[in-house]
Amino acid sequence: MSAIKSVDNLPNDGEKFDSSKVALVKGISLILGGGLTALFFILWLFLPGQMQQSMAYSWLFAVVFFMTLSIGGIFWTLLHHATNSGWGVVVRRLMETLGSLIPLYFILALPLLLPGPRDALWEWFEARQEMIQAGKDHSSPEHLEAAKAEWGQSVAAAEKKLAAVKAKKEKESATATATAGEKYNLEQQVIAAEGKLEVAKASEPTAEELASEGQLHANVGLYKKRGYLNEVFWYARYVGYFLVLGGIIYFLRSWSIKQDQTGDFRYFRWMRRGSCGFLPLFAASWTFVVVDWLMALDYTWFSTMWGVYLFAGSALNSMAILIAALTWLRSRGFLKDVVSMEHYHIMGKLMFSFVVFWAYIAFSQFFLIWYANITEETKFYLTRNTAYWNAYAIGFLVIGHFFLPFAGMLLRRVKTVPYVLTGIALWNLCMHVLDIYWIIIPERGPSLTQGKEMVIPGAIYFDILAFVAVGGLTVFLFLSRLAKASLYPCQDPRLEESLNLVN
Amino acid sequence: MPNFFPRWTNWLPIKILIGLGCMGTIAVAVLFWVFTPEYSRAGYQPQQPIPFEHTIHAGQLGMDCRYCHTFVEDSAHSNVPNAQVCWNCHSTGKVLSDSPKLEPLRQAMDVNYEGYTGEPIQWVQIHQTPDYAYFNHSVHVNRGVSCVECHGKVNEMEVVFHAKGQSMSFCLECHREPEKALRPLDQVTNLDWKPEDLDRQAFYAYLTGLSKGHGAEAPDYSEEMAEDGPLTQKEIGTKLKEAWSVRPPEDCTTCHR
Amino acid sequence: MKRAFAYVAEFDSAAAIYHAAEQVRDAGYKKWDVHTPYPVHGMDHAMGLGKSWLSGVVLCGGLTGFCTALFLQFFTQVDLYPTVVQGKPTNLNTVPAFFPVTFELTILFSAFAVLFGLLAFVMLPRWNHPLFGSKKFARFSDDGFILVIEARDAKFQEADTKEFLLSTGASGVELVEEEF
Amino acid sequence: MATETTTLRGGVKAAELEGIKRESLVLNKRSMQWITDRICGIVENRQPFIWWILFLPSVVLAGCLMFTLVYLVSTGVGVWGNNQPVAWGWAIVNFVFWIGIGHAGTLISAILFLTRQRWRTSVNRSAEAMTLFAVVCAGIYPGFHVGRFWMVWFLAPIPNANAIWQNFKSPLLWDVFAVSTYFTVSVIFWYIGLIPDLATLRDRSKAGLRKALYGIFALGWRGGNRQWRHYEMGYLLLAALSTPLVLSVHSVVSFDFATSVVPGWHTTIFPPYFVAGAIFGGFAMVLTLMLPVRKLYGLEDMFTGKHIDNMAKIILLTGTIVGYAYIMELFISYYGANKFEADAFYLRIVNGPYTWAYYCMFFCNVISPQIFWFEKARKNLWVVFIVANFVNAGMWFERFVIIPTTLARDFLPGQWGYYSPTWVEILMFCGTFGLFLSLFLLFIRFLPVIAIAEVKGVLPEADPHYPEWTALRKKRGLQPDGPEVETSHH
Repeated sequence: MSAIKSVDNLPNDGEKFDSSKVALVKGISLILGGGLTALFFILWLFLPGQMQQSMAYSWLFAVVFFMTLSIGGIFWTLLHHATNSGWGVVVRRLMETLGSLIPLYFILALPLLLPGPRDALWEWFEARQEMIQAGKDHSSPEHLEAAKAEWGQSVAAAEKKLAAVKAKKEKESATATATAGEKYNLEQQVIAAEGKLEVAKASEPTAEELASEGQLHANVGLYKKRGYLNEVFWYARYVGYFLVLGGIIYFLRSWSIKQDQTGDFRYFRWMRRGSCGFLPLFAASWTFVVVDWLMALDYTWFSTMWGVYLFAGSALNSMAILIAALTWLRSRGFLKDVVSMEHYHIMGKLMFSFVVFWAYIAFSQFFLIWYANITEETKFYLTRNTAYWNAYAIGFLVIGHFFLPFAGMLLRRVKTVPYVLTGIALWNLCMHVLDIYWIIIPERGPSLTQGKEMVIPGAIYFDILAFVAVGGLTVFLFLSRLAKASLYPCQDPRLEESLNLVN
Repeated sequence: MPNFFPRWTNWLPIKILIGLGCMGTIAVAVLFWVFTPEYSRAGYQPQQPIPFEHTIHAGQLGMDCRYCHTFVEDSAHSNVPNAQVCWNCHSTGKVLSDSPKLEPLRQAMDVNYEGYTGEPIQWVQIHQTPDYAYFNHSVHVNRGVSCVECHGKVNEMEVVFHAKGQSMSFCLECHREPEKALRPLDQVTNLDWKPEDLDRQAFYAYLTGLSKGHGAEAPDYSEEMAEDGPLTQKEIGTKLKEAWSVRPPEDCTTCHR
Repeated sequence: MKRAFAYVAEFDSAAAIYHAAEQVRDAGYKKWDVHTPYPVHGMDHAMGLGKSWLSGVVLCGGLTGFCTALFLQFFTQVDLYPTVVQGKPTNLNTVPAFFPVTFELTILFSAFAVLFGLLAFVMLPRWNHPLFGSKKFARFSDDGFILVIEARDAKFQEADTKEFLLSTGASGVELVEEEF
Repeated sequence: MATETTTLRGGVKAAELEGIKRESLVLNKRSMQWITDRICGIVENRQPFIWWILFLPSVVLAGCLMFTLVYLVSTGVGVWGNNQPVAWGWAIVNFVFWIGIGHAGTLISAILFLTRQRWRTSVNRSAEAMTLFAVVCAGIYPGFHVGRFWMVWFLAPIPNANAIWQNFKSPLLWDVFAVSTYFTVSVIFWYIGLIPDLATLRDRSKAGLRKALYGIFALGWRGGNRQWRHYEMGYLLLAALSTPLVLSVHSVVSFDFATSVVPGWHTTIFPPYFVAGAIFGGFAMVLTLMLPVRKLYGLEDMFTGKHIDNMAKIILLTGTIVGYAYIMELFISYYGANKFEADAFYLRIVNGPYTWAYYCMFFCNVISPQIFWFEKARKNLWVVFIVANFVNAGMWFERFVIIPTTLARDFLPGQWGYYSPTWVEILMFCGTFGLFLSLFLLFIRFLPVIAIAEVKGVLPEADPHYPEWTALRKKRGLQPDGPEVETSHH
C-alpha cells in the first residue's frame, strides 16, 4: 500500500483531451459513419420494396444497440450521484459523455417515423388503419339505417309486451280470487316490462357506437389498447422520451462541467439532488421506449419484465464500453495519473454483477413464460426457437452472454489486469450486439412475409452496414464531445476519495 | 493467568467429529431400514379366532387357494371364506367336528350347539389395501401373477403372516418388470411352482394355444422349441408378456383413482 | 514444566503495529502474528502474506453441489420415475425446471465449504492456547494491538527479539510461557 | 502547495463542505474501549425493566402459537378458514410475509458488504438475527399447511418405501430447497460474523458458566492476522454467496405464484419485484426493531442519524421500485388486452371483494415512503418509525392482495367465494409475532446486538494511514478528525 494520493499534485484544470492524438480514429469513424449512413439511405431509396422494409429493421437494430450504451451512461451517472459515491469520480466524465450521445440516436431514429419503415416495423399501424376502416364500414349509412330499423323493432316489441302485461294485470287483478301475492307479482311484471322498454329506447344506435363495435370485431386486442397504441400518442411519446432523457443528461453534464470551471460545490449538490429526482423519470422513459420500439414489434406480445430486461443489458454493456474506452484512452496516454487498477477492479466487479443480474432477469422472463406456456406469451420465444435462432440463443445468450463471462470474471486477478478485463468487456459487447439482434431481427422474416419465411436472405449485409454506420457516428461524436472538457471532473469534492480508492 | 479451558479440550473437536460420524452412520442405517419395505407391515401375525393351519389345508391336503378364496378370479376383492365353507368339511360328524379349536365355527354354524349365536367368525384381516389405493385381484390372477408373489408361501405357514411389505415401490417394481412374475395361468395357485419344472414343448404349445385364442396368427415358436435346457423365469415371463400384451400402467391414476 | 512460548508486544495504534509488522517481516521472522480487534486493512501486505485460498475450496464445494443437484434431479425425474407433470417433458429439455434446485444446492454446498474450510484454515476450534495465559494478550479483543513472535521461530532469541520488538515501537513486551 | 491552489482545494472552509463531507459513522470520537464497553454492557448488565415488560407478553403470545399448533394438529387443518376457492389463506400470506422480512437481514448485510457500504456495521448483526427468527416463523406455515404435519419429511429427497420422488419441477419443492438452504446459510453467515465478538465477551467474562459458554462458541478465536485473512475471505465469499441466494429465494417464492396460469399471479416481473419488496419490508422491520433498541440501550453514537437516513432512503428507493412493479402490472393488464388479466386487476382496483386491501397496500407501500424525499422526515425518528410500520403493514397487505383477491374470483364464477380468517389463524399470526419478539429479545439479552469488531474497523483511527490523513488535513487547515474525505469509501 503506497502513500495516499493528494489532489494537490494534480493540475487545477484537469486533463485536456488532445484530439490530435486520436485524429486517425476520429477521421476514420467520421468517414465510416457519415459515408455509410449516406450509402445506407441511398440504397434505401433505390432497393425494391421488401428489402427496403427489411432495412428498417437493420436501422432500428443499429440505433437501439448504440442507444442502450448511451442509456447505460446516463444510468451510471445518475447512480453515481444518487448513491453519493466517491469511487467513480475519475471516470464519471466518460459516463457523462457516453450518456450525452442520446440525442444522436433520437435523431438517427427519425427516418423510422416515416410511414414506410414505420409500418414495416410496427404492424399495429397498418392493423389500426384496417381496424378503423372496419369501423367505418360498419357505421356506413346503410348499416346505420339497418341498425336503426332493428332498434325500432325492438322498441316496438318492448312496447307491445308492456301493453300485454298491463292488460293482463288489469284483467286478473280485477277478479275476486286474486290474492295479494298474485297482485304483487303482476305489479312486478309491469315494472320489469317498463324497465325493458326504457333500456330499449335508450339504446338508439349511433354512428360512433357502430364504428367502435366494428373496430372491436375487427381487432379486439388492438381496440382494447387503442388509448395507448395510436399514432398521436405514439409521436408525442417520442418527443417526450427525447426531452426527458436528453434533458437529464444535459443538465448533469453541464453542471459537472461548470463545476470544473468554477470549483463551486453548489453544482455538486444540484447534481446529487437532481439525480435522485431524475431516476424515476429515467426509469419510466426507458421502460416505455422499449415498450414502444421493441415490445410493440409484435403488438400482441407483452411481458412486465421487458423494461428491466433491456435496462439490465444496457447497464452491463455500458460498463463494458466504459472499461474498453478507458483502456484505450490510457493506452494513448490519458488518465494515467488518476485511474488505478482499483478502478478497474471495481468496474470489473460492477460488470460482473450485471452479468449475473442480466442472466437473472433474462432467465426469469424466459422461465416464467416457458413454464406457464400461455399462447399469447410463448409466441415471442416460439419465433426465436425456429430456424437457427434456437441454437443462436443457447450458444450466444445462455453460454456466451452468461456462462463464459461469469466463469471468466470469477477470479479476482482477472478484474485487475486491464487488458484481460477489456477483453472480457469486448466479448460482453459482442454478446450484447447479438442480444439486441436476437430481440429485433427474428421478427423481420415472419412480419414481412406474413409468416412464410423466418429469414430474409441477404438482409444481414444491411444489418452490418447500418451497425458500422451508426457505430462510426457514435465514435466520432463521443471523441468530439470528450474534447469539450477535462477528462475527469477536476474540481469534484470527492476527487481525492476516488484517487485513493481501495477495494 | 491460567487458561480457562484445560489442554485436553483441544482434542475435543476431533473426538466430537468422530463421535458424530459414528452416530450419523448409525442414524442413517436405522433410518434406511425404517424406510425400507421390509419394515412396514411385514411380519404382522395376528392371532385368529380359529388357529387355522394353512400348512395342513393348502400344504398337506393340497387344497387349491380358490376352494376358500372363491372370488379371487372374478372380483377386485379376494374374499375370506364364510363359515359355511368350513362347515362343508367340519360339520357335525365330519372332520374333527369335536375339536375345541373349532368352537367359534360351531357357534356360527351348529344350530344344535348350546353356544350357537349365528354370528360369523371374526377373522382378523392381515393384508389390507389402504382406501386411497385401488387394487384388483382378478386382473392380476387372470394374467398369470401367482398368489405367492404378494402373499408368500402361505402353504408353509402354520399361522398366516404378512410375508412381504406391500409398499408402493413393491407394486411398482412388478409393474415395471412384470416378466419377473408371470407364469402360465394353470400354475397361478401352485405356490411351489418352479419355472425349470415346466416342460419346454408343453409351454410353447400352451403359448401357441393362447395366441390362437385371440384370433391372430400364432407366432412361430419352432426355434425356441428346438432349444435345449430348462426354462427360466425370464424366458417364460417375457413370452407370456408378449402373448398377453401385458403393459402394466405406471401413472398415478392406475391405483389412486 | 514451563518453557518460553512467545514474546507478546503491545502497540498503541493500528498505524504503529502496521509499521512494526513491516519491520518484523523484513527482519525475516516466520512464526509470528499480529492480533488485532478488527482486521487491519493492508496488514496482509505488511506481514508479507499472500492471498487466502479459501476461495478454491469453496469453488470445489460449489461444483460438488452443482453436480449433486443435477444428478439427483436427472436420476429421479428422468431415469428412475419419469412422470409427465405440468406438461413438462421427461428428458433433457426439462432442464430449466431443474435450475432453481441446482442453484440452491450449489450455494448450500459452497456455504458449507466456507464454514468447514474456514475452520480448517484457521485451525479452530482450539480452546486452549498458551497465549490465553497472557493478560496483555487478552486485550486484543478490546483495543489492544498485539504482535506475537513465537519461540519456535528460527530467529528467536530471548534477549535480541525483545530488544528488536522494543525498537519497532512496542509500548510493552511480555514473555509468555507454556506448559508441556 | 495548498495555498497556491487558492480557494478550491486548499482553503476549503468546513462550512462549505456541509452536505458534502462524509459523516462519521461513530459519533463523539468514541474509542474502541468505549465501543466494547457499551455493546458488551448490554449483555453483561441487568436488563432494563421495559425488557421484561416486552418479553413476558411475547412469551405468552409464543405460547398461544404453540397452543394453536397443537389445536390445529389434533383437530385438523379445517380449523383454518381457507377452503375452495381460496385454498391459500393467511397461512401462505403469512409465510410469504415472514419470509420476505427474513430476506432483508442477510441481504442487507451481504449486499452492503459487497458494495463496501461501511455503515452496515451497526445494522447487520441485528438484521441477520431478525432474519433467522423471521425464517423460523415463516417455516412454521408451509410445514403445517401440508395438512399432515408428521408426514412433512416427504418433502425431503430420501429414498422411501413408496418409490416416489419429490417433483423437482414443482415450485413448491423449490421452496423447500430454497428456504432450508437460506436458513442454513444465514445461520452460518451470522455465526461466522459472531465469532470475534464472542471472543470479546469471553475475554471480558471472569469465570463460570458465562465464560464457558462464550468460550465454547468463540472456538478459541485469537484474532491473529493469519486468522483474519482467511476469515475476511470467508466472510466475503459468504456475502457473495448470500446475495444471489437471497435473490433466488424470494424469486422462488414468487415462482409459487408466477409459474401458474392464474390471472394476477402470472407476471414476468414477479421475481425482481418480490426481491425489491423483501428489501423494502426488511429495512422497515429493522428500523421498527432497532429504533427502540437504540434509544433503550444508548446506542445513538454507533447507530447514528446517518444510518437511519440511509435506511430511509433505501426504503424510499425500494418502495418506488415496488410501485414501478405495481404500475407495470396494471399497464400490462391493460396493454396485454387479456380479458382475464384485465378482470383480475379490475377486481383488485375498481370493484372486487378485496379492493380495500389493494388501496391499503398501495398507500402503505408506495405513497407513504414518498415522505422520505424530505430530509426533515428522515431526521424525525417518529416519522421514520411510523412509516416503517406502514411499510410492515403494507407488505403484509401486498401478499394478502396477491393471494385471496385472485383466488376468490376464479375462472369459474360458480365457485366464487370470500375468504376471511378464523380465530385460529389470527391467534397463530399474533403468536408468530410473539415468537419473533421473544427470540429477538433473547438475542439482545445474550449476544452483542452490534458487530463490535466491525464497528471498530470503521473508526478513522482504524486505518493504518490515519496519521498521514491527519497530517494532510492539518496542512489544509481543516479539523484533523473531520473525515470530509475518506480512504476507502465508495
